Amino acid sequence: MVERLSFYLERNSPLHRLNPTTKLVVAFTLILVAFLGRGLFLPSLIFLLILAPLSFLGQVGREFLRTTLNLLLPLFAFLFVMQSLFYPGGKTVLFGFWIFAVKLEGVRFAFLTATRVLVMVSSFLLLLLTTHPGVLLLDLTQRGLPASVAYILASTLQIIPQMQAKAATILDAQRSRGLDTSGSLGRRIRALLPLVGPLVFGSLVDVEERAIAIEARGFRSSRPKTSLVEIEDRPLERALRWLCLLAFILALGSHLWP
Amino acid sequence: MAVIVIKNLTYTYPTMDHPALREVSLEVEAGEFVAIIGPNGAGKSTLCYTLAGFVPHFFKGELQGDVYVAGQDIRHVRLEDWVLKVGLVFQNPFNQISGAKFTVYEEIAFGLENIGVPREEMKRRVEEVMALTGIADLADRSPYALSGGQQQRVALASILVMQPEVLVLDEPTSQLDPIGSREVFQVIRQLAHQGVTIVMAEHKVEWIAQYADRVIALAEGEIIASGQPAEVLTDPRLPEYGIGISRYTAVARQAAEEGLWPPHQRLPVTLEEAAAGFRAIEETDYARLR
Amino acid sequence: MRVCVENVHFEYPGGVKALRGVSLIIEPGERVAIVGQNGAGKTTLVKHLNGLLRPTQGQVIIGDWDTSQVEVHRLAQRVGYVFQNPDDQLFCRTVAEEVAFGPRNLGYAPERVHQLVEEALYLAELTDKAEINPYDLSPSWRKMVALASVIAMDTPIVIFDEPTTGQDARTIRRIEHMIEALRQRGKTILTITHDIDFCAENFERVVVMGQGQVLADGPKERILGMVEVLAQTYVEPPQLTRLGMQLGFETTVCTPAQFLETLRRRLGHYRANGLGRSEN
Amino acid sequence: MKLVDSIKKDFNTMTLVLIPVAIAINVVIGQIVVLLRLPVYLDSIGTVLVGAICGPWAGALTGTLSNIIWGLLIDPNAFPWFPVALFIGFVSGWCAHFGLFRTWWGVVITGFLVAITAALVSTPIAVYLYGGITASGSSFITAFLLQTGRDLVSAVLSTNFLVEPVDKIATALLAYAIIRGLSRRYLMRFPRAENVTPKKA
Repeated sequence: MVERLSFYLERNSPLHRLNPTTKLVVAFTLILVAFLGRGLFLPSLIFLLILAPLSFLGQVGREFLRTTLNLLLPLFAFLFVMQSLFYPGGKTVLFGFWIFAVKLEGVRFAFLTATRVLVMVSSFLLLLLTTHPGVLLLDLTQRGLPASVAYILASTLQIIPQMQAKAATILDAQRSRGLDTSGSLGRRIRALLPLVGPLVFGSLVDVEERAIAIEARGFRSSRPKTSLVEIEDRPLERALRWLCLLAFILALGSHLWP
Repeated sequence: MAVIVIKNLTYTYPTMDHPALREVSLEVEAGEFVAIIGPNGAGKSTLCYTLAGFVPHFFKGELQGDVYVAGQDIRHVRLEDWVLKVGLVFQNPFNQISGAKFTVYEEIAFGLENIGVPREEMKRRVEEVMALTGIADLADRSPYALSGGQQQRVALASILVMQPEVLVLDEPTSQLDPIGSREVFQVIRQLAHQGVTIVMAEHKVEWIAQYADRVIALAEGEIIASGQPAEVLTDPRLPEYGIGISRYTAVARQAAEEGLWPPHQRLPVTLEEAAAGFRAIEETDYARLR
Repeated sequence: MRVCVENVHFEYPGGVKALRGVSLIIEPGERVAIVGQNGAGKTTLVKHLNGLLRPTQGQVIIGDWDTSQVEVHRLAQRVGYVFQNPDDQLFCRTVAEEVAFGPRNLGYAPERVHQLVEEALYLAELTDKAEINPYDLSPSWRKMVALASVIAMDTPIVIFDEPTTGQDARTIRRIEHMIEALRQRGKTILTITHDIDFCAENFERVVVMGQGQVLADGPKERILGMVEVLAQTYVEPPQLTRLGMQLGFETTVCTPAQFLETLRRRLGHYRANGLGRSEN
Repeated sequence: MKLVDSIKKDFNTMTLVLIPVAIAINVVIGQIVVLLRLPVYLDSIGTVLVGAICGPWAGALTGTLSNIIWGLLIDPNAFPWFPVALFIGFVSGWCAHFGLFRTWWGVVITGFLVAITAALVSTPIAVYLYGGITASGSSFITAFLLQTGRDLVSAVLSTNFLVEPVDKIATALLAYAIIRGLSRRYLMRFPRAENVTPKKA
C-alpha cells in the first residue's frame, strides 16, 4: 500500500525551483522527440545525456534510477523476449533453439520501444520527483486549469491514503468475524463483497457531508477567486519553453520528412 | 436584538413521511451561546442545517414557517451568500477538511480564496484565527496528519476566518477524546465572550452546564424545554425522552428520593454545585446534632 | 477461557514502539476496561488478543492457543472484536444477514446460526429491524447491528473498542444492558474507552495504560481514585469519584449506589454519634 | 438545453466531491483485488458508478483523472492509457442515459459495450507506444496470435476482445450492486439519479 501523496521528494535544488509548467513542457517535449524523432539511439541518448544528468542536478539521482528500474525492468524483460521471438517483420535469424528463433529486427524493435518507454516514464518521473503536486496544481490553476479539476486532483491524492487505511481496518474487522481471505478461488471471490462493501458504502455516505463542508467554505461562490500563493515564473523559463516548442517542430518535421 | 428568529418551523426531508422538525419557534440574541440537547434523531442536526441554510437549499424538501437570520429570510437567499452569514461546523472532523489544500495554513485560507479576499488581508485573517484557535504551530502540517482534536480546531478556524455573524456547531466534540473535547470547548467559550452568536448541538451535559447561556431540549422534532441551563438540565422529564443528564443530577435525584437531598432545593448540574449541596447537607446534619 | 499476555513488546514497521513489556492475566468472566490517552497502546494491545497483531517479543495465549500460531479467522472462534466504527464492517442487505455473517464463517450448523442470530438481535433490541437494510438505520442503530453481529459469534471473550463514542444516552443504556446480559452468560468482556463514567459503572477491573506500558491494574475502586497515575495518561477520575473526593469520602466511590451508600453511612454515623468528623 | 449548460448541470457539488471518492475506490479496489489474487482488475468501478449517476461527461473526467492519479502515485506508465478510461466513463454514462442501468441484463450489455470500446481504444495505444506487447499476462495471447501469422494490430485487438468483457461486465455489475445498495434519498442528490431509479408512473 502507498503511504505518500506522490513521488515528490523535498530537496533544495535548481530543478525544484523551476516553474512547474516549465518542467511539464520539457517532459512532454522530450517524450514527443523520443517518439517522433528518427534514429535507433535517439531515445537512449535523451535518457543518458539529458534525463539522467538532470536527475543528479535535482539531487534525486538515486531514487530516479531505482524507481525507473523498478517500474520498467519487468516490462523490458518481457518486451525483449517476446519481440525478439515473435516480431512480425523478423527475417534475420541471429540464433535459434528448439522451436524458437531470435531475430535481429525483433531485437532492434524491442530496443527502440524499450528506450522510448524509458524516456516517457522517466521524464514524468523526474517531473514528479522534483515537483510538489500542490505547487503543480496551483501553477496550472493560475494558467487556467478549472478550480474544480484542481480540487478533484488534490483531494484524490489526499483521500487515497485515508481510504487505504480504511481498507486495512475493514480487512481487520472482517477477519475478526471469521472471514478467510486466503483459501480457494471460490472463497477469495466470496471475500470480495465483505471487503469492498463497507469501503464503498462508508465513503459514499461521507460524500454528502464533504459536499456540505466545501459549500460552507464558499466553494460555489460566484465571486472571482483570489490565491494565497503566487508561483514564480522567470523570463528565462519562458524562453526555455519556446525552445521546447522549436524542438518539437523539428522532431515533427523529421518524422514527416519522406 | 434577536439575530435568529424562527417561527413555527416545520420541515420534512424529501422522500420522508414525517417532519424532522415540528412547529419550532426560537429566538437567539446577538452574542448568546445556546446549546441544543436531545437524543439522536430528535432533529438537532436538521435545526443546525436549517440555520446554516442547507435546509432547504441543499436538502430540498418542504419547509413551512419563517426562518430569519440578521433580518434576512432564508428562503430568499442563495446558499453561497448565506454561508458567509452563518458558519457551520459539524461532527466528523475528517469530513470537514476540504482536501483541496496540502497545509493547514492554506486549508484555512481556502474559504477566503473562494470569496475573493485580497492576499494581504487573507494572510492577516488566517494568522489571527490560527492564534485564536491555538493552532499556529500546525501551520505547515498536512491537515490529514493531525489528531481528531487538532483537525476539529482547523475546521473551526476555517469557518471562523470567514467571519460569520452566527456560528452553528453540530456535536463538534462527539468524535473526540476528553482532551480534544476540552480544546474545542475552550475555543468556543472564548468566542462567545468575544460576542459571536453560538448555537451548538451537544451531548456533553457537564460542559453545557458550565458554558452555555441557554439550553433548548429537542425530542422528536419538537422543543420540549427551553431556558437557563440549571433549569432545563435538571428537568425530570429528560430521561423519559432519552436525553442524558449529568451524573451529579442523577445521583442527587436518587438522594432526594431517599430524603438525603432537601426536597425544594434545585438539583445540581456541575461538580461544584453537587459538592456544595452535599456538603451543606452533611454540615446541617452535623450542626443539628451538636 | 483465560487470556494470558506475557511481557509483550510490539514495534510497528515504521519503528514506533507501541508496547513495551505488557503483562496481563484475565480470568474467565472478568469485565475489564482499558483506559489511557490516545497513543498509549490500548488498541495495539487488544489487536494482539485476536491475532491481528503478533508480538515482536513475548507471548499472547488465549486458552491453550498461542496467537502467533493460529490464523485470525480461526481465533475468531474464541475472541469477538467489535470495531469502533460500525461502517467498517456492514455490507449485507439486511440486519439479520449481517448478524449471521460471523457465525456462518465460523462454520456453525444452520440451526445454531439461526438461534444465535435471534438471540443477538434480541439482546441488541433489533428483533423488529431484522429485515431492514443496515444503511437505512441511524448511526446509533448501526452501532447496535455491529454489536449484535459480533455477539452472535458466541465467543467466550468479547472486545469492545470505544463502544460509547458519539452515542446518545439511550444507546449507551442499550449497550449497558447488553454487557450485563453477557456477564450473566459468563463471558469475558474487555473494552477500550475514553468514557470513564461508563467504565466506572459497567466494569469491575481497570487497566491504565500510558506510553505502551501498564501504569496500574486492579479493581476499579482502587484504580479510579489514583489521581496522579491517571493524570500521567490524561485521564480524570469519574464524576462521582471526584464528587466523593471533594466531600472527603474515605473510600473511592465509582457508581451511584456506592456513592449513596457512603453518604448514608456518613450521615447515619453523625446521626448516631454526633462526631467523627474533624472541625473546619 | 444547450450542451454546455447540461454539462454544467452534471457537475454539481455532490458530483465534484464524488469524483475523488470514485477515483480512490478505483485505486483501492484495484489493490484489494491484487491482495485476493483474483483474475480480474475491477479498477474502474468508481468510473462506471460516476458515469451512471452523474452523466457521461463526469464519467469521462473520472476515468481520465483516475489514470492521471495512478500515474502520479503509482506508475507513470498509466498516463498514456487515459483515453481508455475516459471512454469507459463516457460509454457507461450514455448506457445509463438510455436506461440500461435499471435492470441487471441492461448492465451486462453496458459492460459488454464498455469492453468493446475499451478494446478499440487501447489497441492503438498498445501498438504504437509498446509495440503491442505490454507486461500483462494477456500478451501471451497476442504472441500466440502473432505466431499464427496475424498482423500486429489484429492480434492486439483480438486479444483485447477476448480479455476485456469478463472484467468490464463484472465491473458494471458491481457498480450496479453498489447503486442498488444506496438509498433513494441519497441518490437523489446526484444530477442523473433518474437514470438508475425506477421511472415514476
